[in-house]
Amino acid sequence: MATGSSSGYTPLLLRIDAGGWVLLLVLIAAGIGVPYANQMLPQESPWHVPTWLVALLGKYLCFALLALSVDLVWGFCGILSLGHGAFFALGGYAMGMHLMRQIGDRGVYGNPDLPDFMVFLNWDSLPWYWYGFDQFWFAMLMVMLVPGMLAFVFGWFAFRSRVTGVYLSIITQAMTYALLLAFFRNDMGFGGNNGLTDFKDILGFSLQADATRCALFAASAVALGVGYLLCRFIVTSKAGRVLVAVRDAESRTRFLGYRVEHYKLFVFTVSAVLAGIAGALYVPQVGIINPGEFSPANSIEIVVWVAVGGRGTLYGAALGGVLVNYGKTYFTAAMPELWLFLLGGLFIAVTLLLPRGIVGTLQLWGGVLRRRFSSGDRKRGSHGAVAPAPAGGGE
Amino acid sequence: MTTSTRDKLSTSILYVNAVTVSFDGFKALNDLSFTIDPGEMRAVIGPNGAGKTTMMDVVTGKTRPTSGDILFNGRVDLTRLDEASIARLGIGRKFQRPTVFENHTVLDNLELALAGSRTVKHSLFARLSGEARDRLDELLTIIALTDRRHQRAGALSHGEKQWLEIGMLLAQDPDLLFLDEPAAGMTDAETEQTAELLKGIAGRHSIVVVEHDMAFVRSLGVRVTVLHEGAVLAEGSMDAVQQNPRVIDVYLGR
Amino acid sequence: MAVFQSLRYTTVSSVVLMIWLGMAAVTAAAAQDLADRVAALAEGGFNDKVTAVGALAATGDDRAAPVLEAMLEGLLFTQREGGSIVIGEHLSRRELRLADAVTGADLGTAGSRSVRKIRINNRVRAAIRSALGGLKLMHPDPAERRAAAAAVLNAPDLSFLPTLDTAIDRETEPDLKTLLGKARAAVLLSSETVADRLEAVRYLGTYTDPEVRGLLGGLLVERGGRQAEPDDAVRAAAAEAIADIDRRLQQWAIVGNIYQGISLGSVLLLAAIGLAITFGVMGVINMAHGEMVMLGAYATFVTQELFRAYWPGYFGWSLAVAIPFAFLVTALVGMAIERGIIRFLYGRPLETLLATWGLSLILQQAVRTIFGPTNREVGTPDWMQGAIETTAGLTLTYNRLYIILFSLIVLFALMLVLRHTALGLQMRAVTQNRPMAAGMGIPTGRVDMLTFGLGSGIAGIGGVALSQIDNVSPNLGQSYIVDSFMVVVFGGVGNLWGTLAGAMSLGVINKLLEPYAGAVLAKILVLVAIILFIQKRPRGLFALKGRAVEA
Amino acid sequence: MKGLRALRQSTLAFTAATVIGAGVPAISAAETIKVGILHSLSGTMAISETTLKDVMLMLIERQNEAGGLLGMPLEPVVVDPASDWPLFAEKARELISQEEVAVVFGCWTSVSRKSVLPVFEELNGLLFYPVQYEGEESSRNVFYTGAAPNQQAIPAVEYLMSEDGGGAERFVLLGTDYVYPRTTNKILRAFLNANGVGDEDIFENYTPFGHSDWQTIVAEVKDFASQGKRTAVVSTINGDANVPFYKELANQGVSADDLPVVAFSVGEEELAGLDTEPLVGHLAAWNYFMSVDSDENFDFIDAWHAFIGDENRVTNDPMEAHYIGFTMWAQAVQQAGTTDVDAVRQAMYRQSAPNLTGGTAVMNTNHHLSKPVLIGEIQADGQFETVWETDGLVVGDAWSDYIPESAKLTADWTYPWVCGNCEEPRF
Repeated sequence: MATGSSSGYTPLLLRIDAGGWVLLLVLIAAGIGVPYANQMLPQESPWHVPTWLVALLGKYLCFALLALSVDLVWGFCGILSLGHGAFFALGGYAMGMHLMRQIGDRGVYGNPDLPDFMVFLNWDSLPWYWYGFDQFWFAMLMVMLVPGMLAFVFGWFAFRSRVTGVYLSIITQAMTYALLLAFFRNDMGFGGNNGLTDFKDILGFSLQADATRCALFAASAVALGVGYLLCRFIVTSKAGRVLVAVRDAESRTRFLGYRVEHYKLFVFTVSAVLAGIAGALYVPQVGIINPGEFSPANSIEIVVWVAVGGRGTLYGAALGGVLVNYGKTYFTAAMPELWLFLLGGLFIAVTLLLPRGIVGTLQLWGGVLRRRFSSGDRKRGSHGAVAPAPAGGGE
Repeated sequence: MTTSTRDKLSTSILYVNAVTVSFDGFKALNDLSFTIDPGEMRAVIGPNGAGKTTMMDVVTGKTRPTSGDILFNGRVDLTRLDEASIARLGIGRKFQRPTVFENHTVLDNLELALAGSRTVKHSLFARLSGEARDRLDELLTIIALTDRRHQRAGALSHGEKQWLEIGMLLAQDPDLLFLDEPAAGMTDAETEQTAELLKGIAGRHSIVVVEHDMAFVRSLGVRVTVLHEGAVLAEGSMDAVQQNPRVIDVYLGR
Repeated sequence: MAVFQSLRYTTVSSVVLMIWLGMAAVTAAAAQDLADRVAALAEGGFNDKVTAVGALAATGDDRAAPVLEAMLEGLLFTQREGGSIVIGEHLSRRELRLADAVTGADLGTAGSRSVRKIRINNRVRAAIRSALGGLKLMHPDPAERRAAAAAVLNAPDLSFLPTLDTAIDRETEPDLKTLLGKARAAVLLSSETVADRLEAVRYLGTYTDPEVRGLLGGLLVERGGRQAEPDDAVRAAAAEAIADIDRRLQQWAIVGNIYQGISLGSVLLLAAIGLAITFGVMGVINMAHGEMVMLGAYATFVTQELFRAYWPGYFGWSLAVAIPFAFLVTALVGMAIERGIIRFLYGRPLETLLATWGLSLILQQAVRTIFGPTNREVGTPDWMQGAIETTAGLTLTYNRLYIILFSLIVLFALMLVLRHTALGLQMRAVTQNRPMAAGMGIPTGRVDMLTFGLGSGIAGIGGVALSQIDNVSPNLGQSYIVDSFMVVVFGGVGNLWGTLAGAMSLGVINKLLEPYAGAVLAKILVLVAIILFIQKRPRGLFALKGRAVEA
Repeated sequence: MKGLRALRQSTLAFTAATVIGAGVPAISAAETIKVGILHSLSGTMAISETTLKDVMLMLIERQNEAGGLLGMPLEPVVVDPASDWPLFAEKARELISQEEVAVVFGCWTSVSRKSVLPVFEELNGLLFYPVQYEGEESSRNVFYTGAAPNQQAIPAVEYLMSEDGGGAERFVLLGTDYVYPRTTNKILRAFLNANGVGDEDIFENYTPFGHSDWQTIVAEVKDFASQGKRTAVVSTINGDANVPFYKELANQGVSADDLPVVAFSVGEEELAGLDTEPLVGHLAAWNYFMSVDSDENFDFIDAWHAFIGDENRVTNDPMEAHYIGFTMWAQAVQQAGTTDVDAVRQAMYRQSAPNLTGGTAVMNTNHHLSKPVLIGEIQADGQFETVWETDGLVVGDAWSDYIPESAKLTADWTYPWVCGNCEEPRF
């Protein structure tokens, strides 16, 4: 058995821990199975997956990817970003702008160039920052570039001046709040409060078609899988261990000669790009992107998903993203007047009782059991180089 | 510049000249000057608040001096560099409280410290060479943690953490080492071992040991610098220093 | 008629005309029955009502004023059966005590659906006020006189001139005299003599308020190719006076902006000051802070409900009672939170964020369940209503003045508590070195609880003040939480002076930018400025320095 | 092996998630007609929307007491979209696909409607939208029971310009920065220009949602109003921001006879949070006021008070819109003999129902109502007093005549048009 990545190069597939394998297998199974069950099985079949469920699951997968991106920075590098919703939303807007341009002259005012809301505001030409979005490749580039650039510039300033801990959290919050206000403005040219909506098709396929939904679902599964592998690659590399070193003892890392800000900047930017991709996949599946996604409350909620799932475990974060959102779906319908009590109670309970999150706690229990049955065997626990974040960690 | 200072400049590994650090008017270092020769081990003592920690902060780039020069190897101006660059030049530092990466294994701790490229790109695709592996084995032997190489550093005892941290410094292969109270919190036996360890590595590296424990300093048997109120009060052998009336005054007079 | 040309407010002009005509016709119409005139109030459209009001006022009858006042208050009714005009007084939502409008005879109680309110609108209301104004310029109560003078200034007409002259002679209060002088000049603007008008323009030109500016501006208006002021010289004088006023207003505008900025700053300060304790001193990232502010506002609501129910006469005191009550309620809630949740999370600041976030959701929903999701009405006591109108067009509203003062009082009281009480001493000891404080026998648990209670209580007091300017709804806290954090972080964590400086500078910067950039852009700019500022000084405006920071 | 342990745990967790996920459908066996209620019960919009949920529950309860529909009881399905716009879309899909509701009553903000619109169109659902809105929309799957701009904004401005309304010559258009105020103001500007008010006499200003510091803007408005011409304010300020706005107005001494403010988003519910004494005389334009003197209204208010158990609760325009919408839908279902969406839609056209303010409202083929328009002044007791009303019914326009791009569009969902935004008939 390979003794972890510390002893030489390990192929990526061997660096995946058990939970990660489960995640990947579930994703492969769902990525193929769900579209199959929706498209091929008759409606009467007990295994038929209705379209609304496909859309819902696709949305969860996007949230899982978003949670993954937050876990990468928070769980492994100790950067608590309260502004990740901004990167998600920017990716979403880039996609939304493409879909908007795809509407062409099918809008209510029939203007081939201008989206309806611009016609409405008496704009006579497309603003420059909308150029190029009619091309799919350009939009996809922007999906990654815009959040990435924002994260890079923001991080470059913040990490260079060594803004850390709570201060960093608060200014990331200020960032997303400022963007929220900016995108609310109709004069910005992003549709104001209504945002972008009423999309027709993507790459020529109708967004209302079941097959398109299945394809988007599969794409989300693939994105989550690839995103997971990328994160796993990073955290199991030596760079990943440097990140954890930064999280646990930043100045020690510095005195060892590592440029902490470069590592932070790298991981923050990668994470922002992942969040942007999640946003881009989210938008065609829910059919709307609006400034509400920038609200600080949303970003805090993402952090909560990660905490619930288990910080510093990657697959745990993905699980948290799915679970909390599933809970939201379920409880907002099952007990619309009480669900906030449940959700709030859940957050408190998790922080008090399961400080390592669901996955972290299960690992802990598993560890206790294992030690009881095979005392003395003190080999390294998980395959990855990284132990879960300390319960009290953060700064 | 006098001949002697030029001389010192070119021969010394560290040249600290007239360094002053003030925080809101309080001078933590006041016109501090001293030099360390290549391969020298030096002990620095002084009462609380004498400026020992600030001195190390200034040299290792954590704090910028208000005025003064610090030259490394006679040519590099350290006052303009940050911690990481200074570390990369070959200056290592051990903190007063042992600081290791508690969630990493002993081996990973050493590997992270091992000399080599520190860039993000390199570390993303880094793989361990056989040479490096041998070096790690060697270091583990030096700090006597070979058996515990796969254990989480957080699970080590206080003394073991001190050693691990020293091991990490050695892994960096620095020219100049700053050790802040390396024997603090150790048993007598451990203290003795530590002294032996340091003596063993001196010569290949220049070492500055900041210590409270007089017995430990004596057991090192090296030149001693006494700091007081941010400046050098006395310098010489332990015996000479202990005879110095001003030193006695500072240590006993209050 | 020349008078007509200079009449600017068509709505009011006809009233005044009626009064004027009415007065002229007093003797002729002496026989006309008061009752008929009262009955006319209920007839026809608003035009007819305006006429009827004028006619009633013109009788000069003592009984006219109460009827007009009732009409103004919406308490004049027609009975569904019989159609007689009555004055009502609400006993409850659905029950009224009625009295005959003309004779004043008590008609007993009746259901609110048995009478029909005599509808009035703004135009009729202005007519009534103006009519009452004419009647009240020499009222013994200065407040009534002020209202009357303001009504005349609002609807100036030549017919008031003799009354005004007498009133000015008799008036003893200097500021009222000024107001009457302005009203007189305003009246003279419609004089038939060019010289009078010219003089009035020059007189008014010495004042600097928007109202005067409006009066003068009216002279320059052109309607359908006809100038409101026919004389070129008067128009030129008016234009010159306006330019002068504008210049002075411009100079004062900056003062106004700064005042508004300080006022906004004081609101931010009140919102943030509790957080400066729970977050700044204790290090708890207290996302439920906003909800503490909200609870304080609801405590105010509850207090006022009690006052409304039991001591309606002392409503003015309700806020004075609400302050300690809100403090108590929120402090208790805060202490319960600290004991129940926060104390398990010390040293894990970022996890307090998650737990308190959950808590804020629960508190919001709890309030929504108990008090309902809609806004609740928190009244403003009379002493907090209105504004000081300086002559420079600067309006200093009382509620904001009081809030500025109040925020400073709270801040300094808190500083005193921290500096000079045993709790304050223990608090600082615990936050600086917990183990040592514990070793010295300080009950750290109790101190933590009390500190969090204090921070929450202060937040609650902030809520009392915010209830005076904002919605009292379950969402109240949410709208202040981000701003509060910005203030504390910008000012420097753990430093109350920093919080003060942070709140005030953010408020003032915001308000100075607002006229140029607009409300949204100003706020965005402020946020960007905070982000950049934190890069420059990562620990805020008033950062703690030295070794303590490293710990 | 270490892998196995972690594997087991994770499988467990994931299976649990999927199993619960698949277990969502919960179909009740009894034969009922399900009515979806899609109003936010939490978040920023709960303040307005919760009441509408309660009204719907009351209307359904009353219908059930009267024997239900088609011999079946109605079953309300309440969900909470939590003022979260994408969640609105998700919940709409859930209501239609999973709960299989016959109709949905819901939404308040334009963005929530825009968010659910594609879902209703895709799944051919039926939505009754009860709030005054910006127009410029006509969906086959939505019936708009609130006011279109021509049923609220234009009559209000006409009134302000009339002698009774004070003869305003200069207008301040204040709004929250979103599509409803932007559109309304665009229409108003065109209307004012056409009626001789130049652009120099119009001041337009937008503020963010929940704006709470109105000092600067109120001062600017006062300044704008002090130029000699009779000035009025037209406010499309949204919900939450109104209370601080009116408080600032009152404190800065802006009285309604100087500078009347007419609002399109302020109803009885909003006034309930305010001391209205200093606001007497400011105006609002709606299709309904609680104070209106009619037997239907008295009955409705009594029923509402009995249902909610609180004599102090008020009624407002969107509640009436739901009342009318629900009555029409019930009649249409009865006529069609089915809850099938296509059949009900056909039966909805020309459907009429009593207004609470007297007279009847009629559903037009553009999916908008013909309703009377009332203008009321705020009274000291927190109610509005009607000071003006249209002579007859005003037909709701989906597409404003004052916006050049939309003036040429027609919405008519019957033969030969069958279109929401066409320039010529399709058939």
